[in-house]
Amino acid sequence: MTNTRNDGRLNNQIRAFESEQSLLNKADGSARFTQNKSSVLAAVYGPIEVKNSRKQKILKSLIEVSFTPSVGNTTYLDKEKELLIKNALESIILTTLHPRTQISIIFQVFSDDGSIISCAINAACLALLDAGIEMQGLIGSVTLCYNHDKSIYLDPTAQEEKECKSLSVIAYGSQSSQIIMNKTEGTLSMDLYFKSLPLSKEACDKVISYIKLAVKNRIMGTISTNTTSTTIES
Amino acid sequence: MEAFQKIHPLEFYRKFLQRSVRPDGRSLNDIRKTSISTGAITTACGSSFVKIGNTSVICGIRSEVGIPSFENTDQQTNIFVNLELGPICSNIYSSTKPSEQAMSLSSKLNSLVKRLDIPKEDFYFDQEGKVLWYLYVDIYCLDYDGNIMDASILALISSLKNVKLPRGIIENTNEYYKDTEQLRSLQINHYLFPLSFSIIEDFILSDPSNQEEQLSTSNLTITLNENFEICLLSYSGIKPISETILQESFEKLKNRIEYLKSLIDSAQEH
Amino acid sequence: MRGSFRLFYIQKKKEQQKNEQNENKNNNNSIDIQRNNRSDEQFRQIFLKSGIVSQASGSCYIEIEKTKVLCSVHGPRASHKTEEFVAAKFNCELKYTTFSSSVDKYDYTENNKEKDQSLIIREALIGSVRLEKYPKTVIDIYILVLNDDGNVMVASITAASMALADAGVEMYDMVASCSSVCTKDRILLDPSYQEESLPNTTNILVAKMPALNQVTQLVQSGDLSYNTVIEAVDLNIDGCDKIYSIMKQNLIDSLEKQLKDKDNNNNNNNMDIK
Amino acid sequence: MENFVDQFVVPGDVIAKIEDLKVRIGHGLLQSKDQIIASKSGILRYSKHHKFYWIENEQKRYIPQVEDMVVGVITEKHAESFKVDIGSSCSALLSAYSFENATKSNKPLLNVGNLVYARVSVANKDMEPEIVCLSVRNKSEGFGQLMAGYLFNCTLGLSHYLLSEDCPILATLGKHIPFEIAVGVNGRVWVNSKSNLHTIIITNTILNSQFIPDDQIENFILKLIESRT
Amino acid sequence: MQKISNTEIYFIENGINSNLRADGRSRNDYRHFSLETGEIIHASGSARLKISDTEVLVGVKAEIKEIKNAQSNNDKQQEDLKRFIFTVDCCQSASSEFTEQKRLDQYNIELAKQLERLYSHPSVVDVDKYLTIVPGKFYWNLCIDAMVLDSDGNLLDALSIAIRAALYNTVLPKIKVITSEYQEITFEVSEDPEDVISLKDAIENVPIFITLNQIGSQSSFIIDSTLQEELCINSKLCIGINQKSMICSIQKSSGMEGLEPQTIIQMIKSAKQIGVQIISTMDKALKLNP
Repeated sequence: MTNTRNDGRLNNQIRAFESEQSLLNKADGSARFTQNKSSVLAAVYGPIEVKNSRKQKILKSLIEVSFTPSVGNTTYLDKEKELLIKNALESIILTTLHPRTQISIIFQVFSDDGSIISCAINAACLALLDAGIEMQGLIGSVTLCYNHDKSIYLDPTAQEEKECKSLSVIAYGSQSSQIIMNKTEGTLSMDLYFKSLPLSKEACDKVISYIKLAVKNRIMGTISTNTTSTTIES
Repeated sequence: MEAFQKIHPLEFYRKFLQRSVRPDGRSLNDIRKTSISTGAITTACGSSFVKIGNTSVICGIRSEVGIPSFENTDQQTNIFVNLELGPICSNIYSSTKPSEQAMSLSSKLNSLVKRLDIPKEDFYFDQEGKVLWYLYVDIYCLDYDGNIMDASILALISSLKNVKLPRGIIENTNEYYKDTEQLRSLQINHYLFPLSFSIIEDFILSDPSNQEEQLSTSNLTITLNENFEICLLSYSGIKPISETILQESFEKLKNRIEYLKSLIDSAQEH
Repeated sequence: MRGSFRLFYIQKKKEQQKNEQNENKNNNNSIDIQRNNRSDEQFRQIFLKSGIVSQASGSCYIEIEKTKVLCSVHGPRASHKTEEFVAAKFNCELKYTTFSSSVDKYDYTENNKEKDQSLIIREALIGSVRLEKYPKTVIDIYILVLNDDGNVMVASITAASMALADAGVEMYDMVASCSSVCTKDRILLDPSYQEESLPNTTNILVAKMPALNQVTQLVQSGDLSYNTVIEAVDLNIDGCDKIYSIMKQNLIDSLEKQLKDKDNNNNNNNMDIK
Repeated sequence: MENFVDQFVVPGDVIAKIEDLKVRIGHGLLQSKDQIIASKSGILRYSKHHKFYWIENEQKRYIPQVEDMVVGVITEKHAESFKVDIGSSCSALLSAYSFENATKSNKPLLNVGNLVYARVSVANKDMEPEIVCLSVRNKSEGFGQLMAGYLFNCTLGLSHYLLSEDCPILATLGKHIPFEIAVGVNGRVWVNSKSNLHTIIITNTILNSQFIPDDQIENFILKLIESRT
Repeated sequence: MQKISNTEIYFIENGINSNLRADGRSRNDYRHFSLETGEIIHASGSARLKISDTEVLVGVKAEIKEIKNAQSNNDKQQEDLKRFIFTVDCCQSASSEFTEQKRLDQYNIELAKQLERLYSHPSVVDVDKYLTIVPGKFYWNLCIDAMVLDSDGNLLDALSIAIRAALYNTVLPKIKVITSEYQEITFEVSEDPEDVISLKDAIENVPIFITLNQIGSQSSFIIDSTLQEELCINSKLCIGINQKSMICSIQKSSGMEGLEPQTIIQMIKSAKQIGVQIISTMDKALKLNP
């Protein structure tokens, strides 16, 4: 592929991952997930007592997500992100194991340079592993953007997100090849959408295998984990 | 039977769904009776009323005149959509603060408005565009019986098609007059056709009712335009979804597009 | 061509402005207002429909020509707070939609008017409900004004009372109400938005339980002599009786329809906004 | 199953198929139909003595399990019971009669803020956990109030390690400094010694033991003692 | 929330039925009240009123309000016509009823709205004569802030009387309007403390509230209720009266029961008499002690 992007990446190239776990002392689990200039910190508290007793669920634990952007106050756009992330995480956490409890996941964006929801979901996955919350499997997320010339960019930057024709955030689990969460907006032909699904699946698998490696390195004692940017063959 | 429904709603539904029928008599793919009317609100510059089964929403558009700021002009929007899920439509909502659901839906609607490709010139108050119209679209849910997303998208598109803006005249650079005798409408280049599904265990239910939404493990909303292009696809839930189900859902919506188009168009004629 | 039109247009506007200023100055000139095919004491067409919100205990939609109001009642339902109640708590909340009036700028912060009107409606209704029958519960009334073309308070009180009846809450009587605008020499019943916003007028609202012959709410704002007040109140009380008969008839009709529907085992409610 | 022992696993990994396997599974392992699946990340451990599999990780939040020994702080005092914070999602119940020789007229003198060393007697996801200050033989045997001393938190993994049969740290420490210790598997460790200095040395040794190879621990302790005297 | 026992209610009701109240007054007797004006030196006008234990303090602040040209002149902005802005603040210490913040806020709004309704008619104060700076452009807005320091019933009446006195006390500086060559308008405020417009004569038409409380039998109602009496009210009618015995506002408030139309007419009648009486006494007193 010759069509290179502004930052020199190939269309199907993901920015390099970088992560750090247990960086917060008070939280039960925490992780920071960075992809070049996009960086999110996730902190997990739980299972703890439900703070708002009206929201308590009798058969499940309650998952609370709060998302703070890097600048400014939270808006209704962040609320939508919260809901998306919450739904995605709820599907991998084994909520029935601790009924009448709450699991709080708090996100703080350090810097936003596109693909921020994916970044947050990946950070949350690491933080949940760090906190030892029981899970069905791992989750990985990736953002795709579809351009006017029908090319697809993986893991777009903020600039690319702004210029593209449509944007899709997608999350897969490690257990099945089915979609856990997807939000696509913008105009996009159905053919192209279905064509891009295997690509995103492969990218999510890369993310998941990175997460596995990062946790393994931490527990087995190797200190830092970095990857170089990965190319997904479509 | 009523007691059974209250105590074991999921078991109750399962008994029905296994026979491919829903408690209200619909089959899994049936969509409730949908109706659209426009222009009911005389104080708004555009309005619509949409009813899907018991779910009903009313949408009104208020126009304000404003001077655009010249910083990052390509980012600006002239239409602001807000969805209100107040206590009037269901007892699960309170009046004190907007629910998360309403906020999330509002943000989806706001992104959908951009898909309509309304030309910038249509918002010019005068000829040059020094002063612009700003449209505030407020959608109020009057009765919440599930599938609020479809109802609000249909209300949004049909009320925007119903908008009548007066001709504006500027005098002495800062005095604005409206000539209410010369009205024009917006040029809307696309349609929006929504369809939502709820997934209860392995059954996929089109146009879910309130109770079906509450029992569901996952929810899927798709919106296409008249060229069968995806404008919005949102899937979230506890269970993952396979590609084939997605494809089937698209087919279901494709079959409905003609009908929805005629509904939206005929609502404008009255 | 366009230029000449513009000039003409501006001239027209200026004339209008001048006229309006004159009007403001000569406060004491009687204001002549034409009502479309309607005498001073004539009501506009009222359309009532109860039981249209499927998720509420009771609901009612009312149209007084262009004025459109929806009301739903939740309850009597359990209270979230564990307060000690001898009788049910009675809440009332009125809200205007942002597009309900044709005023240019909508002020999101200004909700004092809504709160004040909610209170007036609450006071008008509270006497009619047998609250002592429902201890430790809450009855919530939510009113949404969709389109304001005058007489919103009457529409709201009527809708709320009908919705309470629809919810099957025990009541002493239904509350009927009537409002009017008094200009210098005329009393206009069932005023439109235009009539309500005339300068130098007085608004009177009366709410009444006709079966008990008790006035539950009386609000007047503006300046009137004793005799005019008495006259206006009397007129409004008569107006209440008229509204009451409409409400009663509608309630009976809807009950009959419900019974019929029950026999046919299908309860399709149709909300039609024309 | 054996191939996975001492290996790193992540949630969703299938550890084994249950066919004729007879094992006990603990923390972080789940049975789903005929499979055993990991639900946490960490290292799979196996105790031959108990025929018991579990996943060891660096978790901080404690989830109560029956027979666990925990250190708790009393948060509420009622007529016949205490509420004790043991670090789990909800506080545990400690009956005033679950002490050795306690009767209606002879209740233990405990106040809010006191520390107790106790054993979990009821742990069920749908119920409030209950703890007792009695051993299985209904004797005190070390359980009860912890007076004086110092309490510090560590990860659950470390506290499990301290309690395991082959943990050299405590023995090595004991060679140089006489001290009392109560290790709760809820990540709380209570130590007491004659002087504050010793207590601090013990605490630091334990907390740092994760990062020091076993054979260097003795040197580390000696260094600490020397530098302070 | 204050409570009252059934026997107390019975005692008060019986007393009122036989035209005798707990403090020895008859139904239509007002308590003595004292009025002081000009207490707040920084305000344009102020007054303090004490009726028994009810004590209210009112300050008036004048502001210049510019009316921007409405973008469309077919509907006049309602807000632009308002010359009086009321805020009422009941001190939490004034009564045990005021301790709950949410209820207190609602009560404050209720009182302020009732006062606003009382002043809603444009003929209350001659705007053109007293409050206009540039017709159609600049007006004086009067912000009227009322504080309830202590409460022993009859709050609304007390507030309306105090506001009337505060307006009597209000002085506005004289303003010279300078129009520059670009049609821009600037003001020159006169520095001379003597060179002011007093609203003394403007309050001629300013109304006060008379609250009639119906207690016991349908036809027995009292004025100037004490806190204890207010706890056994069946219904309450607040009537605004001015010197010309015009009725400026009516509102039925707090009270579970309705009123018969006859009773209402009687109530309005007696409110008219009492109101005119109080206003004339008040005016006399104000004129004596400027």
